[in-house]
Amino acid sequence: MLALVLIAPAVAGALAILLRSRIAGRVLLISTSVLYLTAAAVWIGNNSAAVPEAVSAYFAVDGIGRLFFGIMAVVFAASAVYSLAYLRAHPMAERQEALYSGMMILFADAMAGVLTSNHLALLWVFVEATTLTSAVLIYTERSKASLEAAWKYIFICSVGIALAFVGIILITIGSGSIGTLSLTVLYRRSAEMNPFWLKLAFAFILIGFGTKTGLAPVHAWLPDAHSEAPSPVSAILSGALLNTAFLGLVRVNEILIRAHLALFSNTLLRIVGFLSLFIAAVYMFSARNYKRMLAYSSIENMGILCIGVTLGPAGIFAAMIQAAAQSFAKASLFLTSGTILARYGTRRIDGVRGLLRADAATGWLWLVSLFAAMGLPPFPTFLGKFLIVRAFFESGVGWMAAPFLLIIVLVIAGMAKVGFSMLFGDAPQIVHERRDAAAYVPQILLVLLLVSLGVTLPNWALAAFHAATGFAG
Amino acid sequence: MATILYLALMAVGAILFVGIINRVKAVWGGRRGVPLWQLGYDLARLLRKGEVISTTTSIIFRVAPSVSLGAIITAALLVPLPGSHALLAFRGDFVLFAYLLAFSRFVLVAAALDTGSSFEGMGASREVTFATIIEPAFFILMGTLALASGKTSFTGIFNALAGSSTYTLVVRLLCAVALFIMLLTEGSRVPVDDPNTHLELTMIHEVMILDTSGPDLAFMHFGHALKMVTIGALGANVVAIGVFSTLVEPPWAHALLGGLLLAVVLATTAAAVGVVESLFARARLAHLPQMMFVMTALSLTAFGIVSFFAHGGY
Amino acid sequence: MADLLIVLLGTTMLYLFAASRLEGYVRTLSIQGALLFALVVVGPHGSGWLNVAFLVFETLVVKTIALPYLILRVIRRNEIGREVEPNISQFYSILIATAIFGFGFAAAFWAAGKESGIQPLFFGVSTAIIVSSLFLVISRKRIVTHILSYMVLENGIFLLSLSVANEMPLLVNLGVLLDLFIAVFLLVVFFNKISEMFDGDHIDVLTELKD
Amino acid sequence: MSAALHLSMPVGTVVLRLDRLAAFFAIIIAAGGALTALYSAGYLDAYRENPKYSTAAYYLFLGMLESSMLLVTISRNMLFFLGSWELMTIASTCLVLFEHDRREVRRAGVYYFAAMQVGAAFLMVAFGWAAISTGTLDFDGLGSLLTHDRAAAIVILALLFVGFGTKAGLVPLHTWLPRAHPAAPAPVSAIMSGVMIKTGIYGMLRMVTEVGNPGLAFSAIVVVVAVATALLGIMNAAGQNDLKRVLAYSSVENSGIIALGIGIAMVGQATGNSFMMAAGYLGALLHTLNHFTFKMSLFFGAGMVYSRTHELNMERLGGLVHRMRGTALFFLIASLAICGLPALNGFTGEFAVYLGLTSGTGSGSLAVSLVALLGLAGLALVGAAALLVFTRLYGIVFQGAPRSRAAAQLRDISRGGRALMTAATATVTALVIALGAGVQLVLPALSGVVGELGTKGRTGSLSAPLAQIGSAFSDMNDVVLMFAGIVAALLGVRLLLLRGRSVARAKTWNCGYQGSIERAQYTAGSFAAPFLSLVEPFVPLSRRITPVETPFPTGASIDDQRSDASERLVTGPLISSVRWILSLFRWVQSGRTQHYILYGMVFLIVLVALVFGGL
Repeated sequence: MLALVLIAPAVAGALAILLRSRIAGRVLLISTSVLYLTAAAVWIGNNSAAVPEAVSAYFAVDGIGRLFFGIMAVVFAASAVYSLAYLRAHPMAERQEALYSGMMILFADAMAGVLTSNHLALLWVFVEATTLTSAVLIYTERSKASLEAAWKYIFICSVGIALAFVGIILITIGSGSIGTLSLTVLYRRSAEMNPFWLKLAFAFILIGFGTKTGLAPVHAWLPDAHSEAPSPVSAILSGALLNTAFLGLVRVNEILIRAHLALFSNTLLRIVGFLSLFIAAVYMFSARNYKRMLAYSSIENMGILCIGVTLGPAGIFAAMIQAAAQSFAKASLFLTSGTILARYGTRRIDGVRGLLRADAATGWLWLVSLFAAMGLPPFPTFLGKFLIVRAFFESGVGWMAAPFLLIIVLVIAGMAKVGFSMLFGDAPQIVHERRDAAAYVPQILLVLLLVSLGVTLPNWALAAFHAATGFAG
Repeated sequence: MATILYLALMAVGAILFVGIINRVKAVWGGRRGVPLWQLGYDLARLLRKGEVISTTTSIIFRVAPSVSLGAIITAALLVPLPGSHALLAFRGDFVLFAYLLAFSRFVLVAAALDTGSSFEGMGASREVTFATIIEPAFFILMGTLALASGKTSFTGIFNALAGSSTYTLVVRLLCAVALFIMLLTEGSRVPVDDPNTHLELTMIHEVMILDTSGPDLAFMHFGHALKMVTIGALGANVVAIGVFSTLVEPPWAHALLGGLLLAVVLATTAAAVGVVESLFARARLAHLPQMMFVMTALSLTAFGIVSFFAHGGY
Repeated sequence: MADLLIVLLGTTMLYLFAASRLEGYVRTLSIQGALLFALVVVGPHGSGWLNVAFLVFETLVVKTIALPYLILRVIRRNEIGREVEPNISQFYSILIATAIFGFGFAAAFWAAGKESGIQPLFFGVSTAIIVSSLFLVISRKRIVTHILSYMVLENGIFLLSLSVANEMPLLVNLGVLLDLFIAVFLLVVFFNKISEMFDGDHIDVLTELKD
Repeated sequence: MSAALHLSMPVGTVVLRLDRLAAFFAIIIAAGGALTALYSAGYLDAYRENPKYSTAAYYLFLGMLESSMLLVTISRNMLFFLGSWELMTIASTCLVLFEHDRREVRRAGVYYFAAMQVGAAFLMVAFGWAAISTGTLDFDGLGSLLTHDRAAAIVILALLFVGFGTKAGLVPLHTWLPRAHPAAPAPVSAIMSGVMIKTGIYGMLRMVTEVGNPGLAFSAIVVVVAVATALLGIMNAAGQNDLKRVLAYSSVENSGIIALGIGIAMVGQATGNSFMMAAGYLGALLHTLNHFTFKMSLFFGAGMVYSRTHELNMERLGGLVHRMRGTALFFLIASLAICGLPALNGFTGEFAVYLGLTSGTGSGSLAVSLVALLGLAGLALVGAAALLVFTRLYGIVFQGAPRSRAAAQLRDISRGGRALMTAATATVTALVIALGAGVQLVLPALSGVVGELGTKGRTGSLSAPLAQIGSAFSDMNDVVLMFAGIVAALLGVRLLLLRGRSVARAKTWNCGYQGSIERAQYTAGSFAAPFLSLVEPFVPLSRRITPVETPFPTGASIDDQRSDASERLVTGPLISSVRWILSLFRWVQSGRTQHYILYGMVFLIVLVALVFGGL
């Protein structure tokens, strides 16, 4: 199964690029997403098998891998379907489109690699691969702005990832006699490692993977990339890529926790977490571009996750729920923003008015997804928020709940200000009037998924979250 | 027995009260002045007349005087004859008393605003404004007495305080003065208002009833007078505390004594009002609030004294 | 012997800050590649000739020849000026770079005193190279110099990885190399695009996206 | 009267229980919902054709609001409660935004939403904390809080009171009301003011009964805040010229009165004065019920006025009593009631509160009597000021002569719509009268609720004090009936006297002035001026004058605005300072790659330094 998941898409991606045919590209894209969905279903389905499925020393799917793979699969499928609408709305040369489809597939494959690799350096390799593939996607629209975004993205992230590699080398130094970077081994024997090198390594890795995760102060590439990329790509960036990079962070953090360095790693993670929240709050009010606004909300969410994982098992559990819910909500928002962009032809917030009248379905999707992203019921984000607040008190740092919620309230207020101003008011004359089912169905399904998760957290989901919480056994 | 006597006294007293005030003023001014019963004659004349009603007004204007008078009468019924039980006494009846007066104020103001005349609007505005100063003071007063007596109804308070310790003498004095200020304000007498300069120049009460005529005007006038004597009767009760420590036998004598005391107190109060009106001119509007805050101050002082003693002087 | 090579590497860094011409940068880059190759040759080999062969290939072919040639072609093709155009003058750059080196060594020896199992020279020089390459990015205006700085950074990391006694598995090494190569390749491609689309190749042209 | 329902939820079992307290509020919510739906059916007639507005969405969110409020009252699981609470916010926000094409409506909607989120944040912290220190999400756990960790329990309770106070509109977190109410459609204002803010009251009652009494100091603070709320609310109400803003501020005032009832009940509980406790709770409940009736009636009336004149500025209304007889009558009755005048239901609640206060002054320690005296004087002042506010409101809007064309010539609305609105208003106004005259009938049920509060509050039975209060109420009722009788008699006398006499009609006597009086009438501003000048510091005046300069002056004008002191001194500066702090960091996203790398480099150095520093 795992081999199939990793190899087939690679082939498919290469094919799509080489064949240079619209149809082939789209078919391969959709079939890949189907493959991923089935894989995710199978893995999450028999989550009871606590022992991770391993094909070699290098690859394994543990609980958290399964969960994040599931998230990635869903987001990717939604974006793949939406891509059909996007490609119809933005006709481009055949080989360009083939490149788009192929890169999408390879991008997803790279993420799958990150999520399933059981070897730290290998994980690094795949993270860098995600950067390279997605950089091409960001430049899809061939505009000056997209070029600038792509450049900043690839340059900043490459530098960051390079620093992460330094961190990995330092871990090798610190691991001494262990002599391997296989994660399962590191988890098991983390006690033997040299704490000094481990801490130094974590500092580097935090910056490296933190750059990809979009954590302040190394978040700077994120708004540019998210706003200039094609909306389906933005959706994947925000809904899947950030989590994927975050997973790397979590894995290394797990090593430190097991090496009794939790105090150190938690302090660092909380610092960057609150910094990210703060930066999000700063720009939530001053953003003039709604895709950038969503990007800042992603930064905020990553901050929440960082803080969550420092709060013990309860916090990690909450963070897992938060990760899944926020990813779906953010994906739905970014896809919807694509429709808005197609309708109004502008990314400026003050250029969009009366969305509810111009395109009711999009308007309602926008509103509902906003509520989901704000962490209101009946969406699981609300559950996650509350559980994190509770975890603050459980791990004895209740006072932190005050700044945490203060900033979150600010962010919510900012989102509401922007979101409402776009929804209401008098609609101008809209140029594009073509309606396309593929531009609505994915978000609707995402919202339905969110509601079903939020109202009655089904057992399989609960099991998945629990498995993810205790992924290292 | 007591109640009937009380009602009779109030009805007559209302008319004589104004009469005495005017007589005192006249004598002070070296005139003979109108007969004591003048208000009675006026009311009788008014009740025989028809009415002229403004076209701007609505039904409210016509109903208001009766409602206002009714409220004041009901309020008067809650005040006991000194030394006896009121017709109806219950926990917190003074709250109802205050709110009945407020009711009459509401309808008076509504009637005034009904005419759309700027003069009456002005009067109404001042009426409600001054009430915001007087009412809290009154409640502080009653709270003080409640604290001193441990009771929360007029009758209960006045009877419980009867013959209690000496410090109540000071308290009673303060309360009496406070009530006197309340009377001047509620009755819109000098220095708050000048009832003599009828029509436009009066600022509060008289200007509010510019458009009222006939029986309605009679109701208004009588209600106004009755309000004054009611407050006077409260004063009488406050003064009477301690006089009636023991029940005088037979009961009718007891009631008679109370009535006598009420009459005396009312007469002296009226005389006092007359003296004040002859000595002072109407104060400037801007200065009125200070004067009324004096009542608040007195009540608070009383409260201070009482709580000092009531809580064992710490 | 190895120590001498490492010190040489360090001096190349200083030269990098002193140099005022792009060709100088490229030359320094390939020199560093050569030095790394030499290090691989003289340095301690763990198990597996295959690994050594791979490292030789990486340093000699990729780092010394292929990548510098690629950059050189880009510079020629876009016939951009030869000046480096620092926004911090060479003089101060060198001062700061020296400071960075000083701190790198200090840290390395401090760590060596505290923790066993590292060669301070390896560690100090490589960290110094890494940090100073970041500083190079900050202190130079032209986009092409950013690419160069990135490759210098990679060199520094490579040096550090050599200091690790037990090597990475071949698979991983392959992946790393592949990533590095594609990254540079993409950077170059985007750089070409930029010099087509924008006027001038200063990083200042890429400041449209902000809040 | 208590039914429980166990649901299985991601958060464990959720118990839904309908005890007396819950039932009391559930009845208000249900009745309010029904009335609002009825009224809306008429009110929305005017909007139905307009494609801008979606009445379907309106009813969807109205239903959502209703159901969420009901869930709030019955849920006993913290998370579930919070969820319902937030749903309530979502629904009401969307309702406020109904007329979304108006800019001020959008602003108000966002402000309201943000304010509610602030309140919810307080609740979330409190519940999160409580859940940990009691080990359960169920309200039943709260009982152990005080014994388990007193300090924490008090802080948690304070947080809860702040959170619920935001919804109830307690100072200084009341600022959303005067924004949201004018923006929302009349029926929405009605249900928000009449019903929704009561959920905040419910929260306080529920928490103080579940957690238990936090002691005298806490209770005294509650009283002080309540008095401040009532006073500030009524003073601002006197300062406003927008009909619905006046009503909004009067809602703040009434929330203050209800909170005062709760506060003195807590004081009584803390000092073992069971009479004070019973009277306080009874007053709070009664006033909750009564305010629901007359405030809905008032907002319904305001909606009528708006739909007929499209004008909410009092200075441009007037004389409606002749053109809108029904509305005028209902509005008058509701105004009398909201002033707490006897014979109408407004008095009953305040009477109970007064009973508690007087028993407080008359007994207990000095502190208690001081607190009680504060409440006594404050409540009296509030009552007098309320009389000013509502004589002003009624006199300017309905009486006198019309001050503008809009008030002179009413727009006609669909007959059916008017009928529906009138029906709703009449029903709720009838309740005002019924609850006033027949307070005896509802008293037993309410005493039951109070008794439950007493037993839950672990203070034993309150039946004895409740009996005393009951007797006081029955006597009071007799006097009120006597009052009605006397008035009737006097009216009869008047009619008899006037029979066959001439009742002439003439212009209002304006001291000889014969011109038309429309523009010469006393204005709302001048009516309130003397009072407002007394309380100037609490409702500071900001005046804009364009003076007369040229010999031929054009457009000289004066514009007075009264602002809310608490907003000027507390909430306003708070908000602006936060925005200022945030704005200090706008430079981060400079767009320059080199800066971004610099951030990373500095951060790296810092972290490495930390490691070497031995963190």
